[in-house]
Amino acid sequence: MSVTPFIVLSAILFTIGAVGVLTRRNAIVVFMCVELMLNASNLALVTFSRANGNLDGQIAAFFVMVVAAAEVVVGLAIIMTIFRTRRSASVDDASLLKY
Amino acid sequence: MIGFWILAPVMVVAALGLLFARKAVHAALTLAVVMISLAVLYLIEDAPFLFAVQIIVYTGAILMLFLFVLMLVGVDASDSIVETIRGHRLVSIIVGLGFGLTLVLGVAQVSFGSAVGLVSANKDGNIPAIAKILFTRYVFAFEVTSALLITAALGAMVLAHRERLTPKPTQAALAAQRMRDYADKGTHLGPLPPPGVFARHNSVDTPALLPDGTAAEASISRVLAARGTVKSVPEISADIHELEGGEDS
Amino acid sequence: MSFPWLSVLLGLPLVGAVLLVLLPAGVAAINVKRAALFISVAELIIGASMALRFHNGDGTQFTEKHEWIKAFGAHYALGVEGLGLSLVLLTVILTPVVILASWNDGDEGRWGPKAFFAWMLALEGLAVGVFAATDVFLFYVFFEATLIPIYFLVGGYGGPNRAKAAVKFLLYNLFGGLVMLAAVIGLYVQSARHHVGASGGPSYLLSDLSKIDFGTDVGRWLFLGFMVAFVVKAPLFPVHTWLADTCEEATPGTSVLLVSILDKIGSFGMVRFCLTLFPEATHWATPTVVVLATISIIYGALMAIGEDNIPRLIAYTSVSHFGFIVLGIFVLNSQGLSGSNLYMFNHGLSTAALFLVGGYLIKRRGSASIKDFGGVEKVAPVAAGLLLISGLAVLSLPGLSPFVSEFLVIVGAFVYSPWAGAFAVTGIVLAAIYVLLMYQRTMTGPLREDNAGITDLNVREIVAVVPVIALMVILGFFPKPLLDMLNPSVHHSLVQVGAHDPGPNVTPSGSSDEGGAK
Amino acid sequence: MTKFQAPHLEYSLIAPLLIVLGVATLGVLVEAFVPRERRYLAQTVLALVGTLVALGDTLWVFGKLNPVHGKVHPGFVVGQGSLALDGPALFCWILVLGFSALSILLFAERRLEGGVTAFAGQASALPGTEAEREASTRGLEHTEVFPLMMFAVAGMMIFPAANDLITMFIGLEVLSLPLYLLCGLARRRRLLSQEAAMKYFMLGAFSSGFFVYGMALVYGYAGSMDFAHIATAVASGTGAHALLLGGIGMLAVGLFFKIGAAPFQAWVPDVYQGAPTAVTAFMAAGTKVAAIGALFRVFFVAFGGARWDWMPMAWIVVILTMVVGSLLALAQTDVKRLLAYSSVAHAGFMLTALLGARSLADIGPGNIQPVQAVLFYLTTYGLTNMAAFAIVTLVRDSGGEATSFAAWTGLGKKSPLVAGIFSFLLLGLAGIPLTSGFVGKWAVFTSAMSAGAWPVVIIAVLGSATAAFFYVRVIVLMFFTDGATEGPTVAIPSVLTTVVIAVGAAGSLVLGIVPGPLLDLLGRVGEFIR
Amino acid sequence: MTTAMTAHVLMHAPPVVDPSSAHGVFSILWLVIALPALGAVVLLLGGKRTDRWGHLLGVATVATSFLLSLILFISLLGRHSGNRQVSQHLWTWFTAGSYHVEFGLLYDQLSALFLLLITGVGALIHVYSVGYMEHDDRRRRFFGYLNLFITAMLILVLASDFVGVFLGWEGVGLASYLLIGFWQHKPTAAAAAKKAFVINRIGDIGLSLGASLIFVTFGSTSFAVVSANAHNASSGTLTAIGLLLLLAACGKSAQFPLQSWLLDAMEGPTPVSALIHAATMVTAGVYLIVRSNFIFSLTENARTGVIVVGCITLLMGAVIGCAKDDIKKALAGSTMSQIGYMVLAAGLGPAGYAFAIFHLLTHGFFKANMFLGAGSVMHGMDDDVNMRHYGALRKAMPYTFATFSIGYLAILGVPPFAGFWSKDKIIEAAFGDNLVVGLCALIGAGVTAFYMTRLMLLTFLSEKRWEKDVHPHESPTVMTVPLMALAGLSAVGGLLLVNNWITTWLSPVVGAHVEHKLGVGSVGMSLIALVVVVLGAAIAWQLVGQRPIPTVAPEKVSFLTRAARADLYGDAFNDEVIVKPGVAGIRGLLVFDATIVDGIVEGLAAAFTAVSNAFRHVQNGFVRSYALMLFAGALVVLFALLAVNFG
Repeated sequence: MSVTPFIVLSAILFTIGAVGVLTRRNAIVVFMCVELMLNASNLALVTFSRANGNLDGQIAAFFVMVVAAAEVVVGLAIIMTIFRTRRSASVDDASLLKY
Repeated sequence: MIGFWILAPVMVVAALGLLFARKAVHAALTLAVVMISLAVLYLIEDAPFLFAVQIIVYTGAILMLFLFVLMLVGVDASDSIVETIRGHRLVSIIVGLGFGLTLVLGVAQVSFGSAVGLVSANKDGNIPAIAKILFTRYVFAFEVTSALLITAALGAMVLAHRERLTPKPTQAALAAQRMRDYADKGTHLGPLPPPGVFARHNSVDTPALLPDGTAAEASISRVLAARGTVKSVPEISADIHELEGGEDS
Repeated sequence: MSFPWLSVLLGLPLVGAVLLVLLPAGVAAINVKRAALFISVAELIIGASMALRFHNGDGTQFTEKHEWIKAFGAHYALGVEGLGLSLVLLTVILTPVVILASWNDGDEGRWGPKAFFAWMLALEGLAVGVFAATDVFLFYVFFEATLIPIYFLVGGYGGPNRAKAAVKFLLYNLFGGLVMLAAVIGLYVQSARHHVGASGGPSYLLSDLSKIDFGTDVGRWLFLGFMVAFVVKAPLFPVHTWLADTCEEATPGTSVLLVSILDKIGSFGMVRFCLTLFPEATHWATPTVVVLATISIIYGALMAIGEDNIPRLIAYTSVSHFGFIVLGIFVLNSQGLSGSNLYMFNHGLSTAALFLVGGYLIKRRGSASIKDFGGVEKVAPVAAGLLLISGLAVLSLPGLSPFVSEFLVIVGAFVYSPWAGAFAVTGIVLAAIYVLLMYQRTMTGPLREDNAGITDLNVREIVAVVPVIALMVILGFFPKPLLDMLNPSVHHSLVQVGAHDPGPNVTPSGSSDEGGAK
Repeated sequence: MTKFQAPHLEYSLIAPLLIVLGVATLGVLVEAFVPRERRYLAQTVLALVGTLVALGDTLWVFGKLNPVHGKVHPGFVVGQGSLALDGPALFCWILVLGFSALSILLFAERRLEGGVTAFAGQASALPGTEAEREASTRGLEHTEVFPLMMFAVAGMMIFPAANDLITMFIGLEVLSLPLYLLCGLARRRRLLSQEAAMKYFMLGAFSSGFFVYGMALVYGYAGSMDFAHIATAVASGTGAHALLLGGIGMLAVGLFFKIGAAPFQAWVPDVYQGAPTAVTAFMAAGTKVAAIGALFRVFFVAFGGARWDWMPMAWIVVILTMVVGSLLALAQTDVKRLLAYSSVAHAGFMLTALLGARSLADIGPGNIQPVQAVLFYLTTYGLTNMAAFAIVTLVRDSGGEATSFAAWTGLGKKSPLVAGIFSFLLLGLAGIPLTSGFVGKWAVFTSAMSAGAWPVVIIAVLGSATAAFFYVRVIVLMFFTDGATEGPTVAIPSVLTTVVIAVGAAGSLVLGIVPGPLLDLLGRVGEFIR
Repeated sequence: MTTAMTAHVLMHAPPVVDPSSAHGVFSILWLVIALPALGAVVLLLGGKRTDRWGHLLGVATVATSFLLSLILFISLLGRHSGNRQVSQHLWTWFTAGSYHVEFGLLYDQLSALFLLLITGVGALIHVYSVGYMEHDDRRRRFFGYLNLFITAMLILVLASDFVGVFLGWEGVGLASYLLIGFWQHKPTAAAAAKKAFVINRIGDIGLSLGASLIFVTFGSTSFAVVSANAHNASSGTLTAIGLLLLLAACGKSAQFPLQSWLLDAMEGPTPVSALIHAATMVTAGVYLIVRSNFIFSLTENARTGVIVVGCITLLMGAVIGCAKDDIKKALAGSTMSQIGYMVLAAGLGPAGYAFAIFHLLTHGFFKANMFLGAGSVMHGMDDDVNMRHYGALRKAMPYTFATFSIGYLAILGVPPFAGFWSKDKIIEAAFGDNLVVGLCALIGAGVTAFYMTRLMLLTFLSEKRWEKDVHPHESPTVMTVPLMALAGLSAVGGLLLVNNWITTWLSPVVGAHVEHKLGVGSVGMSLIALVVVVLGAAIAWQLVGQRPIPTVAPEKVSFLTRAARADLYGDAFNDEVIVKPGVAGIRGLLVFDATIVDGIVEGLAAAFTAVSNAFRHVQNGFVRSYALMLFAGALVVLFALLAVNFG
């Protein structure tokens, strides 16, 4: 079982996630795209774990998941706050601070 | 490897769905597809523990949280596909393609040789092996993640929890207040009249009729009145008339 | 350990400045002024007694050395040779003069006389530091630090556009200073590489640095870094414009401190650092600098001729004079360098006199425009006389001190190249034009009606300027003490830079003819 | 099956960290069990005492590294290899804890808002609603900010001390999450504050995605998360080079983002401006220390052998950061935003030390080393900036802090002392001699030039000149321009803010005049353990 | 030392300045300078306190100086002719490297004559001024300036070093500036003063550079060293030095092309014109050339330059003198012309040095006499200077007329008056050198006769053309006595030539006089010259004396007259070629400075701000844009890393 296809897949997913962050306007979807990026990273970590023959990668993936969980809580809380204030989940609407 | 080749296209398509789905809910669902597929890949890659965690934490918890929030925000809300920032989309796509190509070509060129595989690492079972590393080498990191979780909880509390600033009024106090209002301002004491109930109209946007045939304003929600979606009495009466006329004819 | 003369000279005004600021608000302005004057006079006395203890030709004296920042190889190291001492003396002489002359100039400013005189004293202390530092790092620190007092003096006290002028001044000088910072850092790197410090580490002591052979490229780059700062400071064409703008807005006293003392840091630095540390680069740069200096001489003079605003005019004359000073330095011979060193002192005196007297008149007339004057000699003969003498000093009339220096520079330039001498010498004609044109337009002719109210100078104003003029006359005929002080350091600089005076083209035809010179 | 060996943790050495985490957790408990009216005092005292105790403990640990007598100890690897307690790490701890102590004072300042802190009374109440008004009339305040901040402090301590990528990532998140939250908790201008929180969060999450991917690539290259192993792998050069390069790049994105280096600086001005000023001060000082410490550890320890690979990238980032920071600050008209841009420029100046990376053999005796230089710079920058932001909180009108230039015009007349101190701080930021900023700049530029990066140094000094322009502009505004007689006033702060300003200004002055001891100290212990 | 030289060297090499140290009576040398200096200091610094007696102090100091000069002169006479050079070292002025400049005095045969002239004429003019300036409330200051002038002039002629000369040179320039502009409330006076100073400064370029070149060549600027080594220098160098010194002389002595200031200088009080702009200062150029004879004698080319300048100027001055109606300007033109003679003579080398000095002395007498006479006339005519308003003053001012007439005869070169002897010698020597030069000198003599006769006719003879309320009267005694003294000297000045005393006397300084044999012989030459002079006077008699003189200058005159009235367009030329383009250039430069030099910097600052303003809009507030920036940054970082390795 080769390694390269997994890594390529993870790279593709990561890129899609990143592009999603740039193009989507709904804050929640943007955040989902970030999660996609993290997932892609996890795939890479797990794959490299297999390639290297140690479990550090899996551990790292585990930590990433934990972190992601915490991040989601905080992130969604912030997004909710903004939504309740502005009645909009579009990231573009929060653009008072500029220049 | 067959599993991979089946899942990989599905995952890419699902991931692209994240880019193109107009409704956030759809995006969340495609993300779920990616995540579950990912869990399967973990299984393929000798990571049964992560398979479980992926299903439980990511798909089960995180994604559900997303969906909850989406529900709060409004399930029906859909993104406009018109890009408002000039040139943004084009540049994004160019940069994205450039980045993706660089990354993909970069990693694709790497010859990994044959993977070492996790047979030796997992010989006592994946989960005990992970546990061993996690609680020795990474025990510090593991402990510190608790700080993250507390932060998250605290953060959610701070931002979302509305503390009651005044003691909850008792029934007696409320009753007294109503009486006072009636006395001072003449506020209607009893419950408000219900909406009108007619043969063809029994929704909340239909006003009740007072004995003189006019609409009872208090019988409908002020919100609806403000939106202008209240059915007017003549409209209703026309309907009624039609019904009556039908009988007549 | 011997008495730390220079530290005292450095510290006294700084401490004085702080004390002045700390004086309770209730203290009358006149007492603040008296205190400032007292401190500066005390400084003058200390400076003079130090000068009397100076032994000509014994190299750097009154040295003090303490390690300051070991990691940088920086030391608190002070010491003066002839040039440094002369400029320290200039500083301590001019400060009381300026304080006395600017007695009431601080009253109208933004923060009153207390801050005005405190900044002046601070400036005096820092200027002493600049001229006495024998450690490049320390020098740089003082170099930059002097900008702040001037910045606030210009920005707080002066004409309507002073804020803009202050910013312009600061930015020009800061720009130069920062470019120099790159070179200062480069020096560190080199000193670390060459292990010149006491314990094999880096060192910023001039004595250590002068041991390094930087090599062609490095030396030239470092030289350029220093030169940029110095050229901005001793303004040469084309980075001179800040000077005119600053002088236009500043009070005359500030202008004196700026032009007479602080701008000397530039020319002083060229001698002290560029020549001493980078002899090869100095030789390499000489033609360019000479051309630039010559352009400055002529350009500054022409601008002065065309200028209608008196302080601006004086500023442009200084551009011209700094051209002479720099020219004298870079022709790399005894005559030029002696002349330049002397010029630094003399220019300080002559420009100070001109600024102060001009300032008196401007204050009386309420306008700095030459057009607004005319026939003032009639009502203010003393002012006119002092203006004329100052002007004559500025145009280097023989018998007044600037002549000797200017003549030596011209001779030096001529030794370097007859063309350099020929171009430089046009400066003396142009100087006559700008000075006399100004005098003619302001002082002579029929008295204009709106000038009739101008009163002549009062005793304080005269007392402030007279010492400067007296000094110019004395040094005009008898510059020997000063030259004896300067010449050993000139000689030392030339040895460092590896320049030799060409002998006369004609060798004396016999030993008997030598006798003729005696 | 090998027997499980219980992990051994060196509690005495990581005690400062544990104290901070403990204080944070205690803070949460205080929120739960202490009556509202007593929470403020309890939290403040708890946080302050905890921080100071941790600081004292850190100094004690630091004393072990650098004993009065005897050789300098290179440092300890603790926590099963998770943390490296060497000189730079412990100094970062000292800085972080010190700045935290000052920040706690700013957080606790109550006089400026009329008896409450600058944090929202009730974050969940919508801006402009009855609920918010009620919360504010009742004098509510979120004392949760103290435990949140303590968590961030813990993250800031873990980040530069982390000895492997996983711990570093955890540290990154531990420091980031509380800050995201804190940014959104301003009492005034809540829309801006929330927007800042969202921007910071979104971009922070985005950048940490890059960090994680970089982590994966480096792991793929080296087969380990340990910096020491990575260094060995880099030195042997056997792995797939593309993975290393990709990994370095992506990790760098995450780290540069936290530092606020261009082109990852976009969040800085918006977040600095929108966040409560006390948080901005904390963030500017603390995050920079932590992130710079982490960056230097990663690049010097793990990737030190691949110096030639990342050096050009570092050049580009450094130059870009200095240019963008200095240039964009020129046109700013808001003091807080100006300080934000200036912090970008300063990030660039600090990073010049990164270019000073050389093999140890190249560094002569007594020469300035990059880490020594950058740590000194961080000290000076942190102190100066802390005081500057503290002063920003003092200038107020009816709407809270007045940060526009228009409001600062003629401040020198209204309050010469405050304006004078602010000018001094600005001059310090501009790097005028006799302020610590100058010494710091000198040190980092020197270390860069020692490694031959003279073009960057020249750009850096030109950048400094540009930077001087906008600092001076503020001074001109305050002193040389006449402002309206109406308008903002300079509030008299309580002793808390006063202490911060005094400490910052005094530190800036003292370190400008006698930087020697600190520099020497850093010279002795300024090496990472490898 | 001179004696040690072989006769061969003596014939070709100019004499070497080799003074012996001053002792005995000569040690009072410094006092000659110090006394007027003291007077100047007291008068200028003393303020109003000295108003009452200041002028007396002025006279006393200069008179005492004269006495001292006389004593010194007599002492010098008493010395052996080879031992008449005395030096007094006062102090070292300045030192730079190998360059030492001493503050030293050199008293020799040449300076002795000058000392007498300066202090003598100076004292007389001081006395005269006591009367002339009686009603000026700034008389004290006038005397201060006069003393300052005397001091500077004495320094000039006593200095033992070119730099010392320069000190005096500029000092007299300053005094001249102050005195021309003495009535500075008159804009014309102020402008004239400035003009004089500035044009002199152009000449000073020559002296500065000359001194520089001398230093480069000889390693010193002292007369002693330079004169001893001059013959070793290359001829090119010597020519260059000579021409540079000539430039200096042109400035100070109002020679072409730097002549234009002298006519304007007549704005000063008349005693000033007499002392400075006729008798002494303007002859400093001649002094310089003669003093530098050790240079000029060795360079034919430079001498040719000197001769050319002299010839042009003597004709120019004469022509200008013919057309002026202002009595002082006419005399000023004459001064130019006469100095032209001296310069011409000095350019002839050893053949002419002594005659240049001789003419300088006699001219000093008779021109001072005539200027003072003119002053006396103006005094009587209420300061009217227009000769067309004069006429027939001989009766009203008999003393003035008499003394003036002697001056007139002297300048014309009528034997036995002083001018005859001196001018005749120059014409003779000129013919000995070159026919053209000789003719110039001769024609000049004729024109001189014309304009002087015209002046006499217009002023003292012809019919009276005064305004009604003018009452010409003789000046007070204090003014006429100096006139008489000077007239006396003008009459008997020729005695100096007795027995070729003057050439012999000066030969140790300027070298042995070389006599050229002329075809017509010395007496023949004198006769020819006399004829030319009489012719000139006769033409003037015919053209001026026999016709009515309009009180307003006629407009319809010949081109030559118009040109002469306009100073031969010297000023116009300067105006068009130097001043106007200069002013325009400076205006342009001011604009250049403000827009380009300053503008570039300020523009740069503005550009930075503009760029900043443009770029800050990239910070558009949209978090997605920031993310894009971050993403692009990541790409850049990746590229930078990859480019190094795979590029």
